Amino acid sequence: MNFFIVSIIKIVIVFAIFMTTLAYLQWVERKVLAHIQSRTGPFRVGPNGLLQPLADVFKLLTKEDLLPPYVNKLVYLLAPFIAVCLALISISVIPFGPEIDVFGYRTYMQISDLNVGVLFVLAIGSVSVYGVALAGWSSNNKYSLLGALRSSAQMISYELPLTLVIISPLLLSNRLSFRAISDSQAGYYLGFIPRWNIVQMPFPQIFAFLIFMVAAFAETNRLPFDLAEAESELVAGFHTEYSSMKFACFFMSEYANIVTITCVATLLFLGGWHPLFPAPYSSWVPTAVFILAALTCFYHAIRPARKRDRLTFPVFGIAFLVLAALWAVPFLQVFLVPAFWFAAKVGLLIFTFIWVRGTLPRFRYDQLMHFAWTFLFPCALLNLLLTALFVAVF
Amino acid sequence: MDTILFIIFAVVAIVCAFNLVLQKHPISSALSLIGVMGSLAVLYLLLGAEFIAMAQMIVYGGAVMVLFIFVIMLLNAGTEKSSGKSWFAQIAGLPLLLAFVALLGVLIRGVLPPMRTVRFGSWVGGTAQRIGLMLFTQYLLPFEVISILILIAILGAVVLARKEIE
Amino acid sequence: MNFWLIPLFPLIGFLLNGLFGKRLSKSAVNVIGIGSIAVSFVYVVIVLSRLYPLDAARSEHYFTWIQSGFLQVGFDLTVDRLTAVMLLIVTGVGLLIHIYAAGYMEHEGGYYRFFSYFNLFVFFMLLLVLASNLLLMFVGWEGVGLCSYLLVGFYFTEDFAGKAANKAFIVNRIGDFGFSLGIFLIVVTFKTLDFGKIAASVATMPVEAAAGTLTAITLLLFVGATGKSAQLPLYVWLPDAMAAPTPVSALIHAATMVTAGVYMIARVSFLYSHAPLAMQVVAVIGLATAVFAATIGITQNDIKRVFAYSTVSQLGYMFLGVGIGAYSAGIFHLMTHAFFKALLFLGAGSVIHGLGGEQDLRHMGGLRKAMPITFITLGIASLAISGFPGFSGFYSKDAILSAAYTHAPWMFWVGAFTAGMTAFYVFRAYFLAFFGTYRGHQHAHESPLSMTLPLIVLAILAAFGGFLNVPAWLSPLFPLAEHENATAMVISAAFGIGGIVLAVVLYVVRPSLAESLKTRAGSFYTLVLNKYYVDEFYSAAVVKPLESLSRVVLWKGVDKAVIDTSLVNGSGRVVRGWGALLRQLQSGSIRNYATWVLAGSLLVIFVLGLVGDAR
Amino acid sequence: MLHLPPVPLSWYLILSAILFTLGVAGFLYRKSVITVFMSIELMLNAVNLSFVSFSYELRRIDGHIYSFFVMVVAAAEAAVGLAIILTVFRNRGTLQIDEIDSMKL
Repeated sequence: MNFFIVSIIKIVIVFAIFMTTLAYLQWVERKVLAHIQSRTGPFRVGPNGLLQPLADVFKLLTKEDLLPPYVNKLVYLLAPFIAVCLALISISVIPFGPEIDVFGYRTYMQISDLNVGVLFVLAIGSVSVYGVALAGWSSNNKYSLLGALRSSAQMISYELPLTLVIISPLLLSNRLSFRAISDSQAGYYLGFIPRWNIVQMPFPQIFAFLIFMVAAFAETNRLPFDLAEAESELVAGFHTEYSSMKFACFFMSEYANIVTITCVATLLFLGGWHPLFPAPYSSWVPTAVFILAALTCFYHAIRPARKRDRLTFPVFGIAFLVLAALWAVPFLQVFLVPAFWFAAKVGLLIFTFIWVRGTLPRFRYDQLMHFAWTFLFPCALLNLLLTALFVAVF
Repeated sequence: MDTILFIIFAVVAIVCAFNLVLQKHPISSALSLIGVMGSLAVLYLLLGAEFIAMAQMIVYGGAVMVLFIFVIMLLNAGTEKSSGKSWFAQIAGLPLLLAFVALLGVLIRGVLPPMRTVRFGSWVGGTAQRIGLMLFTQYLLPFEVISILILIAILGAVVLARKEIE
Repeated sequence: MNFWLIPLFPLIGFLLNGLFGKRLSKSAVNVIGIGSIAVSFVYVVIVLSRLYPLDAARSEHYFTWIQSGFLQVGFDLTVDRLTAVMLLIVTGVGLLIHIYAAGYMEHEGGYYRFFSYFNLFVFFMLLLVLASNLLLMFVGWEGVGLCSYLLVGFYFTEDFAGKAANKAFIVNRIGDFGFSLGIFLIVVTFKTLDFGKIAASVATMPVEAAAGTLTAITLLLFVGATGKSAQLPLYVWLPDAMAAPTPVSALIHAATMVTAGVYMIARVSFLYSHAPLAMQVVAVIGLATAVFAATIGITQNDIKRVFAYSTVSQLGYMFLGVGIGAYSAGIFHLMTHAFFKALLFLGAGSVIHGLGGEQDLRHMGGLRKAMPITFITLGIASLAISGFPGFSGFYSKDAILSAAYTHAPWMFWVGAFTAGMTAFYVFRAYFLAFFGTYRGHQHAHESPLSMTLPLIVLAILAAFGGFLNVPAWLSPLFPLAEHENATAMVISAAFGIGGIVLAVVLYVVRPSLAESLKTRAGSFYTLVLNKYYVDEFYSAAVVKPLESLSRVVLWKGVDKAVIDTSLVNGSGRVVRGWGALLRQLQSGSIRNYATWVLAGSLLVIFVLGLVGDAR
Repeated sequence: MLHLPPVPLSWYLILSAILFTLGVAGFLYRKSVITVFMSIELMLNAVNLSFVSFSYELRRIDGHIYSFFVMVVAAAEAAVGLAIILTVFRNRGTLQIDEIDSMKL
């Protein structure tokens, strides 16, 4: 029975963190985009707009839930449900840290360690087309249908290079479980170069990583590959007819997919939760980072730009100090440090997602498909062949 | 636990399969079929076939059925219309089907020797590793042949679906 | 020693020219066509010099071709002294004629086609010669027949060429029918087709008991030989085969292929030696052919036809030789004949080439100044065929006639008389062409070097080839009978010289005398001029009845009434009736089909699962 | 938690038989070409289930290999089959299986 209780506790923790992350991801994206465009972004609700996600949730919940009369009702209602479920389910096989000891009970920092975790994520990813496709079809709207067709074709097309490129790191670590893959990347060359798959001998997967990231943009329907919701052509694509909570489901599933795919990228290529440099020093990096953040806050509190800063920044500074203290506690370090490194890598990749959105224009549809089939796919194949060759020879 | 899971997913599979037959719209049928496939994947997991379960999701769920839905969307296939043709199938079909399922039931219960009971985890044979080994040693020739078959199918599909260039 | 390389080179030449010749330049085709034969010739010389004394036959087994019950036929090649002579003739004379052909065919269409066929012919001829069992020999035998057909019909746009090709092929079928029957009889009798094994079992056979079978076998094989070697009664195709380009006539229809029959009889001499009756038949047919063809040759006006009948006549001589047991003399004559007859044809070809295609002797004359080399070499060839003392033909012909004198004096006298006729008609043609005044309208010129060079080489061979003592070389195979006969030698030489003198008198000194003789002979002359109406007789006796039989009985009776009406249409009606019934099932409704499939599988599962042994 | 007796393998086979029969039923009673095609996929799935079941019974992996091959063939078949359906629809303008009953138009 312990197994069930522990599993439920883990599910609750992961779900809570995951959902919060998703909510704040939107805030982060808006902020980052704003700063890229020399704006301030959300500012009104809460200090620096920190309560904006909450406000958004209220707005979406209280909006009128429209059910257009001409839609296929069952499928129309089912589609956002499918989308969000499939988007959330993959996180269950993602490990966030090593095996830990909580009150004498040994468990993994992961909801479920599946033997075939990679295949599971791929399976869920390939099924998640349905959410978009069915939404577009059931809306009975030509823009929706076109958007759905585009996005499903795009997702199917990019799934191929994605899958092919995933095989290469699998060849290096010989396992299908994310935990085992991550563990195979532990250790350092010459004592300081991490043995991540991205630089793993005999064949560094740097190209695989780049191809993976490009395909990931397409898989998650993000700019520059967000043809399915190209406002100028298709209104809002497959979710034109959706409003309020159903719309929020699609919104959430998009961010969940981003998080999942960056987690997968981190685990497959960037060594999972293994730190950038060896243990005694890397364990203190989070503390140092948080202290630095706290010092920055105090600095701004001393020289406030606005009146209210004199109040808010010291609060943030103290919060950061508390975090730094938490990460300095030895018995908490065991699971907090890996989690920090994992979160740091994932955060970096997510930032890349937003950064790309802020800088690159949108592709044309035929260019997109052409790119997938005539460039990305052969590259992935070539990378796979070379990796196989190197693994076989050395 | 095994029993509960089996019953749940067997019922889901059968209901979805019935739905597939009874629904009038292709999309509903396709969704039902996806339901059948998903529950079958769970049953495969119960039988220790984890690789096949995942392959089921990826190949059937992710590729084949998406293709179906795609085609349904592309052709904008509407609900079926009943036609007066094929009266033989209409009349003789049901008794034949009943006889068929009854015969299979009798065969399975009566003729086959008693079989194991299913316990999740009592045999985990279908790991990716073992299947890969088998595929590339004992079943190498069929594997290569089937690769060529896939290639031919791709070419055939391209040739068939290509729009005629005037 | 890798004998298989010998025929391989011409085969490669054939394949290269046949497959890519259209895209190759003429010189490339030449290099391939002539080069392959040259390499083959050089290789033959190397092989033979390595094996030099060659006292015993050397066989090589490559693979088993046919394995069927007791019968085992291997792809085996054998080289012995007889083969050696034939190999040198085929590749040597073949090489010269290939070189000649490069000049002769220069302005013809289908250049590559000609050379690829020519190479293919050499390949099959070498296979025929090298084969160490009858079936492989038969392959070569049929192959050379095929090439002969292709080359006779080389100018396939011309009606007469196509007809001549068909005639050659069909007449040869009759002979080959006999030949294959002979092979079957050998299989039944000896359970093998290998020459060595047949010879061994013949030696141990009781002579009296086997005489009938052996006579039947040898006569059937001889039927094949009469077809291929143009003997009575199947000689009719050879004169028509002159429709082929002249090099073809020289190589195939004079020097090599038509002598295959003689070679075959010499090869299976161990069978003939035990069948005296068959040998008598061979000798008589050979002699009769020699006389018969010689008389026709006197009256012909087409230069190639004269030489064609001369070929038939000389082949008759060879059969006379092998028929009376003088195998080595027959082969000797085969060799010298290859030299001088090839030379005669090539010379004729040179004349025709020089006159732009003119073949009629009546439109020639006085060419000796325009074509000196052709004039001299053709003169040597004529002397050689006439048996003029010192030239090659004298020795070989004398060997046959001496043996004939010992065998039966009347054969000698007939043969000697024929030798006189031969000398007469050959020189008639020679004088008509080169002496007197020119009666045609063409501007005569000498041929290019590529044509005259083979003429010169062949002239040397024709003049001195008689000094190669072939009978002595072949003595391990065919024991040398001591029948050198001075009297016979003198008499035959006298006949030959007499013929030449007569020709000089009639065509050089007093040409008017020939015309008056022609009119005086009257109806007999007409008879001979029309080749004794043999073709017409065959047409009336064989072709027409066969045609009407086919038309009335086979076509209208069997084909239309029995096969068409009752069998074909009847079965069609039955099928249509059933089809009308069963068509009801074939409604095109897939769901109905599926129901049937379901019913069928239900039945199968029921039978196998509950009733059968599947449990 | 309630403790039910474990399931014998024959239940899986019976489930497979039922699914197969339903697939056949879909083939016989559905009128759209696409649905008929889906019924075929259902039959293939049912057969796969029995392959995997037998594999479990015999403790051999061969059944998994077979079902893997079945999947691959099914994928190939879906690609070609749907392309054919597209072509049929382009040429005849209908997806009703009863109206596609002649070889020639």
